[in-house]
Amino acid sequence: MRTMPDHSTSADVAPLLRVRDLTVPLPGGERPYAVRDVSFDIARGEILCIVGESGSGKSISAGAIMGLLPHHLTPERGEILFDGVDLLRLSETEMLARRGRQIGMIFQEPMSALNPTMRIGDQIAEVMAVHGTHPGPARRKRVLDLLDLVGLPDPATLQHVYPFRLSGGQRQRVVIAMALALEPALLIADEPTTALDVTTQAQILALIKRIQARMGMGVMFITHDFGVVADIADRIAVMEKGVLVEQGRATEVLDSPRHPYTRHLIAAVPTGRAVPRGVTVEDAPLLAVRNLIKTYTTSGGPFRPKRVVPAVCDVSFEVRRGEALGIVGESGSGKSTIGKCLLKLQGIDGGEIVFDGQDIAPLSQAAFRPQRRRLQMIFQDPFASLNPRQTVGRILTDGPVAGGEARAEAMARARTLLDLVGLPASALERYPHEFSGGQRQRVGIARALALQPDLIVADESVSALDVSVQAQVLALLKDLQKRLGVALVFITHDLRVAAEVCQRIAVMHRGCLVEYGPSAEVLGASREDYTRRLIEAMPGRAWDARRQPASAA
Amino acid sequence: MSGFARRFLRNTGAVAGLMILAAILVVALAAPLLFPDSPWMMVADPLILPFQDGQYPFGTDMLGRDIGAGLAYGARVSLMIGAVSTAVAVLAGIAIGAAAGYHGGWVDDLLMRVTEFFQTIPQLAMAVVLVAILTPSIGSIVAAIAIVSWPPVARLVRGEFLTLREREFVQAAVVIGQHPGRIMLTQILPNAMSPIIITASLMVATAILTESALSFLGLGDRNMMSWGFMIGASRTMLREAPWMSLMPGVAILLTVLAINLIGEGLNDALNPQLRHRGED
Amino acid sequence: MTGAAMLLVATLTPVASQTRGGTLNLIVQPEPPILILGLNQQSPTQYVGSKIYEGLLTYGADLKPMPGLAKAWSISEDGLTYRFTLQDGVTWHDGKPFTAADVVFSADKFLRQVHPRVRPILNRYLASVIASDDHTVEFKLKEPFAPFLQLFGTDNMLVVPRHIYEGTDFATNPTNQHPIGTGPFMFQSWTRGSDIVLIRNPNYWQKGLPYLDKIVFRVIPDSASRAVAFERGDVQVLRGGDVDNVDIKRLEAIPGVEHTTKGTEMYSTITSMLMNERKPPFDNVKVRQAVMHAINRDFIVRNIFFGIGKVATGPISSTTLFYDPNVPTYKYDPKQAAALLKESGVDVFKYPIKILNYPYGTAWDRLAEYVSQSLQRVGFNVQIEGTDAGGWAQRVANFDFDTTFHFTDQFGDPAIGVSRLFLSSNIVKGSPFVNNEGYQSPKTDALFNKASSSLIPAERQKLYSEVQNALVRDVANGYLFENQNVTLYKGEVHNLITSGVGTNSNFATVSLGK
Amino acid sequence: MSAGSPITGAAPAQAPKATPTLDHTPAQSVLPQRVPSMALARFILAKLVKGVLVVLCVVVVNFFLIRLAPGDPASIMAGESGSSDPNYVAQLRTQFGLDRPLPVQMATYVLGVVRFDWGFSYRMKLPVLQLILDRLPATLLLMGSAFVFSVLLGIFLGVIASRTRYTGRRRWLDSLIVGGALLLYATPLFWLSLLMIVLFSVELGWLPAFGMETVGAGLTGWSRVLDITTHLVLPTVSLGSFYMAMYVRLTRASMLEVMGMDFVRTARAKGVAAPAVIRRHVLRNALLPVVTFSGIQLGQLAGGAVLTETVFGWPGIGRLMFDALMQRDYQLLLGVFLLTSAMVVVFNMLTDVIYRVVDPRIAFEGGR
Repeated sequence: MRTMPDHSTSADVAPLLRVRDLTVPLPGGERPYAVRDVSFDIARGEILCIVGESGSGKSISAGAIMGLLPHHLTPERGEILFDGVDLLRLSETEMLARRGRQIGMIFQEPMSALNPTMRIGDQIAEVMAVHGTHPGPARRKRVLDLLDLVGLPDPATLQHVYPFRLSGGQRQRVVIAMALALEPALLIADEPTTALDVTTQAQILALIKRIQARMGMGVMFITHDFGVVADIADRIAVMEKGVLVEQGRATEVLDSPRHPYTRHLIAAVPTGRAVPRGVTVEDAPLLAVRNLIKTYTTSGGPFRPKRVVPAVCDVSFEVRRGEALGIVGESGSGKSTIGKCLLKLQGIDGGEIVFDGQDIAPLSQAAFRPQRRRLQMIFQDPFASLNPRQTVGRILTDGPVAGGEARAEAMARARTLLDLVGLPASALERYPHEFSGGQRQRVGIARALALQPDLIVADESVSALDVSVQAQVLALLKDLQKRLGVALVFITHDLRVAAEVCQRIAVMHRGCLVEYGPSAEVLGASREDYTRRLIEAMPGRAWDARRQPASAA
Repeated sequence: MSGFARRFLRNTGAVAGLMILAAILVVALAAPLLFPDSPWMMVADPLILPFQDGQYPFGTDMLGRDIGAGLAYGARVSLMIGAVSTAVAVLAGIAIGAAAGYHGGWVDDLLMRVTEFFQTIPQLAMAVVLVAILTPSIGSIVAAIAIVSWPPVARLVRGEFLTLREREFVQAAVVIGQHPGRIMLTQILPNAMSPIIITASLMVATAILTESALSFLGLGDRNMMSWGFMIGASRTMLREAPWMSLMPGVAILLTVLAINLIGEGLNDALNPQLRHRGED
Repeated sequence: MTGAAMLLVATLTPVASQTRGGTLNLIVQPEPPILILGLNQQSPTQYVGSKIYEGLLTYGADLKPMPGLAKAWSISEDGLTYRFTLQDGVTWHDGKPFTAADVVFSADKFLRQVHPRVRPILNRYLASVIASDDHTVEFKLKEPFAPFLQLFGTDNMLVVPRHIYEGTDFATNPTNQHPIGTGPFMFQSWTRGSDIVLIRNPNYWQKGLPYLDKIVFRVIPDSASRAVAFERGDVQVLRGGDVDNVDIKRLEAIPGVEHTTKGTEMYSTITSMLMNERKPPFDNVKVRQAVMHAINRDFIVRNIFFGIGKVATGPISSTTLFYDPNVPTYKYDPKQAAALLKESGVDVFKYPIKILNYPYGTAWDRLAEYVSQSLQRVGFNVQIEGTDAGGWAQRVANFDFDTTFHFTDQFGDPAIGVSRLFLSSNIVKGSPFVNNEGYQSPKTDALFNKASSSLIPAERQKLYSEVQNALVRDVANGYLFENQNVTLYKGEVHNLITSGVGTNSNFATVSLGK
Repeated sequence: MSAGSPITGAAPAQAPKATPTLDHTPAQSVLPQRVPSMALARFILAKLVKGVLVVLCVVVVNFFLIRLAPGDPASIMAGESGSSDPNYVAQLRTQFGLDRPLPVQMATYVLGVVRFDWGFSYRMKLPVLQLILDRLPATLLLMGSAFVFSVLLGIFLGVIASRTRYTGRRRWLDSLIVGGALLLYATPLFWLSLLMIVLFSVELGWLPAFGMETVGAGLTGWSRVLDITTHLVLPTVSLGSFYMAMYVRLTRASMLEVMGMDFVRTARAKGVAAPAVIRRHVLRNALLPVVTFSGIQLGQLAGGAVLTETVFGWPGIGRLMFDALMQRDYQLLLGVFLLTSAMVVVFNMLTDVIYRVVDPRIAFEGGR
């Protein structure tokens, strides 16, 4: 935990930004106001973290400050004093002079934040051109300095590159370079690291803190990840459904939250400490994967050589009946590929997948279809994993009916399944778009259970959910796994979640199995340095250490 | 689906289009009531001006045939040709596009080569050749229009199936053991319907224009009074009786306009996010 | 003309003093495939080619032969030997001299192989053709053929340059793209799809002619555009068929525009309705007579062809030789038509008939629609069958139709233009202008053959009157109307129509005055 | 008449979508690569080979297709010549080589095509290639001007419509343009041409009504160019208006879609003013799908020209194709089809190449 400079907001130094009673009506939304009576200050050189679940109005406050709110959202009352000037009363041209010059902004989606058909150097130079600073050769030099400042390799050649050649992390560095080009007094960062890997996220957070300290900027940092908040925040503001429920110094809010909503949020954050649980040792494993190999080949034309990219190289592991195995790794590590291969959604290029004593790899789709009943999957995106044109009842009964069961009989059992996952029986006749993310994920689980499988593969099943909803779904999974004795392969990039659910963990890196063993061993005293680096990159580890362990499972 | 209806009715253009099309459909269906004898019958003196003679408000053509009857019966033919040829083209397009999009591999390559072949010859030229081969008749015109207009649908459906095939709810259907055929029919196709419906609405409009072009070139069906035929027939009288070609032209314009407006309405109603993003 | 050698030396003396020079702008439609007369007999080819090529004779309004390349001719007593004396000082456009050898080659070799109309006549009647010297040619016939003298215009027996065509494959001879004739105008250029330009022949054998410097034939596919071109003065002459009849009424009324229906006597086109007599219901003569009563031919001429035409009485047109008006008449009377149908004992509704649409313009579509309506009104079960030009020719040539229409030229003499449609010997597949309807009557066959070989006009008139009566009573074809071709021209064009072939004359004496 | 395929604003050729949130693809090498000319050449060669195959396939299929039409050149020519006997027709058939077995005829034809001997027109007694090359400039001129007219005006109006909607100012302009485009899109092409002739040429007499140039006027140099342009105005406007309407709708939909993308928001956050955002960021990305669509449309224009050439008496290959079909002039008809399909293949290839050059995201190795 970085040492906290004592920034008590003394009366005489006027704050950089003073937001008073900001209120923005939400026409036709599920609640009258997107944001109501929000007030907070940001001092120079201070990082204020605004934390809250999706839909809590954090981004809308940022949009109001920048004057980038869509047409149908216009602030009703309140004021935003920046250096003593109320931004809400300014004309568009006056705002133009400030955007990018005195207030910089970075966004969540690095992959689509840059103009795909414009070179990196030109996009950065544009900020200076628009505000008429650094004329002539100075501008080109400034671009190179900025690229170097944000830690990008070989700026001279990089400036001529198009965005699609860079990774997510690199693009986010370019966006930061653009935002800081004219050294603005205030930087607004709207979930800048949510879309990044753990290791890249750690580097970006460190970069923002380093630059902020050097330039003495005020930073308004918006996120829903309490780990990130613990690492970076000087002060914290918590928002719930458009209302700012609590505000204060970081340590106070984190360690002794006053508002019940804040307490509820913090409790939902998994501690990442593996809880050792008895491992039922059985003779033959339910699933044994031996020397699995999978490669992707890009299609070569008649004149172009084929390009072969190894996704999974020589991976072996076992899963016993009723056991939960976590497969952890960053994006591109091949963990999802393994999930798809297990369920034969993709063919494999080598090795065996022995399920209940039989190698299912060589089976044809038609031959394997009767077996499918015993292997099921829960998907990542609650919005994409349910067919929008089908009722929940139809979704839950398609599987059994495909297996030959009568629709009426399957429908009856579907009701009990809904009860099992905590959903009302009335859900059967309703369509997916009438449910929240968490509820949809429960339907996904019910669908998987409909065929009484022996093994369930959960591919990033909670990463798209808000923290509190995540906690409930994880609890449900753990409970069902224990009660039904179903084996679980839990694929995730979040070590804390893996520790919460799994008895054993396999760590993947660039397609290879780096470490494989009981979760307490792997997380607590790992032998491999990659795993250790992965653990250290987890944001808010210091805060975890201070917290008492989460309620025992 | 009330949300769909609400969004569709909010689009004033679409509602206007719906009303115009409804009116034209009513006239087409009620043609035998409004004009008992066939439009080909020579009922009065030739070249009566419109709105002059009470009994023949739309006037008569050079053979003394009632233009009003021609417009009413013409509506039947034009709408029927538009609807049937589009239906055939859409079904063919879906079948080919779905197979290519879902199975991929050599099936996709083969079907796409066939589609590409059909698109290398300009549509109208191909239609003219086909009608000349099959000798001009309603059947040959519908077949010709269908044959030239299915490729764009096939490409569209292929694109939709390629993207939808990767979606998680389709993989879920595979995992729960559904057969590919059922997956295509019950899972993917319903979600690909909105762009198909929009394209189909525009294809009906294009089919009507193509039929009128074929009639204009003298390849229309001789026994079917269609609007294209009326424009072709009145072409020589353009100077003496311009209204004879004006009215069927306006009739085609209104019908095609109505169908386009409905297409626009469907587009907004079926994928609301497109319209929403345009707002802010 | 009995045996007396008829020496007629009359060169056309120029009438008033004509202004020399200027360009005449005409329309040719559809664009001719080729300009070599003989190889192609379509009207556009004829229109252009008749300025380039010449025949031994030309024909007056009364269809009497007048001097052409031959300045004098005589027919032997027995009607078997025809001797022509040629004009002297005539040269081809490429400068080579014109001699009797050219005439012999044209008749004996060229036309006998390529000209579909002249060929059967030469094969049947011509024994030999020889050049007794450079300026005289003798034709010897196997048997007398009265109308033989009618064949020497440019649309039948023209003269082609021997030195270009002898020994070559006529169809692919390279000079086909650059016609060489003896006529008053020479070929200059042809931009496909746009225009054909002819220029004055400086050493034309008739001194002082032609008056015009240049003739431009413009290609405009759309009839409405052609009317616009004439109206704006871009074009000075419109021929029959260039514009739709409805425009003719309007264009005639424009000040400074002249119009005439003269100049079509040689062709005297007649429109008839073919009824396939090989199968019911048209194999029954009463049914055919009923059809004649069911159709109001005055309405057709007045409303579909806008008064440009005359109701036909029989197979021979009133402007052709040996026409006889007193033949049975078929007044428009639907009730009588129904009565005749009852009399015929044929339930016509049981035999659905298809009218094969004649695809040569909107007037013919209207005609098909009118006939279909009229027949339905008396009980026929009628449909119209659409087709394009290619399909129509194929179907009619193979007798694969119920009923259709066509118009045919008569070339001045029934033996040339009319008998071919009714002789049972001419029921031959392959062309739409033969005895396609399948009319067979030994009596009329005999009458036609006797009439074509007799030399005495009075005797031929009696025979042809008998033929006309028989054909009208039997309704061998539905004789609808005689096409009138109105020629419209701007006032400043003089001497445009001076002969029986009208605008197909060589325009030697045409001039542009004020 | 509509030769244009009815692609609406929705789903033009798949514009590359942003990659999914979790960046699964392994990080590409950072070092920038200039577009290697070798890859460009290889790409064009592959497309060329495929194109030639498609065109040959078109020729072979059409060779058999048009023979299905009733009647053949010999019977039609004989028919039109007034009167003929069967052996005259037979003589014509042997002369045209129609009596040889079909496969032999096809083999000789295809071999001829490869040697640029596209056969002989039965009616015109001229080599097909010469006939087509005589009429090709007229069609290219008409197609070219109609294409330029429709694309430029279409994109211009499409951009204005989407701008007014985006900035919210003068919103009526947006509905006016969209309404106008719908109206043009629904008008029968030939009917519009006829009305224009009556209005502009006959009543007002401003413009010539037919043909490509005033014949016999013997104009040269600039006066000839001017003369051709006055003739070109009406046909271009009538043929181009339909496609312009299509481009207006496509451009507008594409612009609106790009305006909603994240990098536009980033640009605004940098303080770039709305007009500059549209000019520098939105326009380039929005026009990519329009480029692809216009390439495909260019090929279709040749077909659509049949009607315009008929009404305006324009001496192009559209009218030539129609006459050849009516007269069953097989060799000539096949020649025109060969040419139009070759044009379509070439235009598609050009569009692909332009797309790659304009859009850096599609490297040549990746291929699409």
